[in-house]
Amino acid sequence: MSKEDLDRYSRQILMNNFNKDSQLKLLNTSVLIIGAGGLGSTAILYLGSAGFGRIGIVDNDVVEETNLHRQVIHDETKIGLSKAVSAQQTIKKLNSKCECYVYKLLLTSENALSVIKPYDIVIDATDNVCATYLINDACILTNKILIQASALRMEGQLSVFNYNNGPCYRCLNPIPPPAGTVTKCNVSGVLGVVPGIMGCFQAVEAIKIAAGLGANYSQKLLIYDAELGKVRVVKTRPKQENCSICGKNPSITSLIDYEDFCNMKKCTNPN
Amino acid sequence: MSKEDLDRYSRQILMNNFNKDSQLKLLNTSVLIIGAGGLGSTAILYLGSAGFGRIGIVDNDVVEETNLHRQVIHDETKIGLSKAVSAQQTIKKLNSKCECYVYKLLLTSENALSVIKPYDIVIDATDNVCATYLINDACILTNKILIQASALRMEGQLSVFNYNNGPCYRCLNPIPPPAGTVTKCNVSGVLGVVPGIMGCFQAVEAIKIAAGLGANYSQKLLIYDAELGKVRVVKTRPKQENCSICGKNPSITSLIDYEDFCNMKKCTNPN
Amino acid sequence: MGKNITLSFGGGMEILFNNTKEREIELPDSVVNIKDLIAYMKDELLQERPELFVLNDSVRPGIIVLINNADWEIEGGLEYELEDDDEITFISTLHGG
Amino acid sequence: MGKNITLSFGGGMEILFNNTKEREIELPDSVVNIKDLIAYMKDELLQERPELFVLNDSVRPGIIVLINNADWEIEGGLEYELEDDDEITFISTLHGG
Ligand SMILES: [Zn+2]
Ligand SMILES: [Zn+2]
Repeated sequence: MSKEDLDRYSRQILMNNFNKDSQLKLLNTSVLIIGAGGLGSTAILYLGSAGFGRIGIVDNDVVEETNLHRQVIHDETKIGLSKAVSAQQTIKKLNSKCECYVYKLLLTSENALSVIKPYDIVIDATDNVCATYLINDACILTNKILIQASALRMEGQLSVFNYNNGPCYRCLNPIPPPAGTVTKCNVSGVLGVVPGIMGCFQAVEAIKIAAGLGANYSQKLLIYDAELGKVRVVKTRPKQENCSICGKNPSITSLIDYEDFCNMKKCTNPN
Repeated sequence: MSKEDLDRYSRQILMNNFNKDSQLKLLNTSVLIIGAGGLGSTAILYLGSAGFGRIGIVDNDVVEETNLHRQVIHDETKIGLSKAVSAQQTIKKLNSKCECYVYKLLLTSENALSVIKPYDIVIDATDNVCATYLINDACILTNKILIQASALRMEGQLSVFNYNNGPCYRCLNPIPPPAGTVTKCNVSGVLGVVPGIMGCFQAVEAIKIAAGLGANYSQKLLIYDAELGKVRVVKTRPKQENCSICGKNPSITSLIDYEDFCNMKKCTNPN
Repeated sequence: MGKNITLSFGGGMEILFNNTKEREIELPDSVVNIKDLIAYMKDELLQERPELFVLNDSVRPGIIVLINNADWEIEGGLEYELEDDDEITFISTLHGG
Repeated sequence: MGKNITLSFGGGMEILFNNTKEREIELPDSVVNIKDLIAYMKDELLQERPELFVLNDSVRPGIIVLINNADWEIEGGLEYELEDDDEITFISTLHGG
């Protein structure tokens, strides 16, 4: 490692369970963050600054004013600009040594595998159920570790999937929720800093996994409620033998039509 | 509230327990953040974007490269610049409607009361024990709510003091730790995103307090351990009648010499 | 005497149940397992729109059920027999970011 | 037979105790209350530098002691009598940001 890197990451390397080798592992690990919105904002800031060698950012949206109460990687000068490009600009200034690639596209069944393939770890920072199933299935098919989180109102949830023979999102949620039961930030609202916290927790998982310190929330679910000030970590079921994507005889062997599967006429973009 | 504000904060106002009145309360509340370092970075980002009418930032340090693995409100172009000014520049771009004042100074027994007085809520985002006792005492003498947090290695702690007749930092910690037992980030190291999470939690407390939703962690202590993935919320003792600053017959009635009190020859700046 | 359990809600499920995130209830003797509990909650506690809570004698997809802070699947699912002081949690999966 | 309790450490205290954040121990009969426990830990479990743990028969200032996840002061402090399965936690206050 260069002296410059040793300096820049010195506060991290000083930790008794994190040394030069751990930092080298980060420098040799790549992370793809899907969604540069509320969750993505802090996830990207901390992954870009922690010393990952390469990060990728996927987002097809542009920055809007209503995003700015929570999407703090952007700012007023970026309104109208691609969120992925805006986030990339912030990272280039924060850590010019981090290779940062952008994908200004909507992740679909057609492009997901090729976008995900070059990365070691995937972070689902999207805001809709179709995207979550799509990303889960694409991570299983390409054998990538997936750190999934979501936030709404004053609550957040997080889990790590496809890690060390642990479960995937479908193992826990084989059937999608009925379309009428799902609400989003533009309907139910969200306290800006709650996705901020969940994005930070996603970054912790990525760093620990890359450094070889182990994931905290594989086969576990973190549930945060800012209204009650409560944080629960609960044990979930293990990998399911009959899972339709990661089980012994998977019925899904290539990506499917996720809007159809989720009974949604149209899924919105990840943001 | 202006139509522009209604738009900007719409995703927040949509929540069922947070309405226009809550947002107005935020716009009429001021917060002082002491320290624009690891904790301050996210606390300032989310307080600046959430719609507080006025925020103040206290820091006497300049941005260094070794800060950038965790102090994500700054960037490489800010190296050498005052941290307070750097943070102010970021907030001005993120939310030009937030009045943001800077105090490029080291908080001392001489200036603390006058700096703190014009604010409603104080956030201790400093990195040393002297500053924490100084800020605690100054908040009691000026009757301000204090949101205190700290982070080291992979752990963080947070509590709210002087809220609704709850305890202060001295109620819980009447005697400072022996000087030789205290280590700091530049000795023990810190995983960058851990202060990020704690700063986010500080922002949640400030928003909930300002909106009238109640603090989560008054007479409670949040303890986060990223190594174990464990978050505990523990009940602490109530306000102590014999507390030397907030008790019935306080022996401390004006700010004292905190370096002397903490047996430190010299305290470093808050960062 | 019936068993006393704590019900806890999150992710929006609380809106269906009197907007309370936690409540203690005393169960009638007829409620033995989780399946009975779901039917009892639907008939006696639910305020509105049962389709947001139940589907075919179970909870609808998209609801996380926890028995004493563990996934109900590892505790026996619908057949789990309730005990005094159990905490049963119903949390909707969130989709937002 | 002695009581079994869980000791848990944080904030750097674990470094003094074998670098383990959690361990179960069986107590000798002579250890009745927290005061006894601290003395026992100092004599039998501490690896080095007792001044980082104890001061005058108690823990040094700057250590948070929790009895089953509550501040020891509200549970009786040094006089609290240990029970089987208790979790006693020693966490150093942190100063960093
Ligand atoms: Zn699976
Ligand atoms: Zn006090």
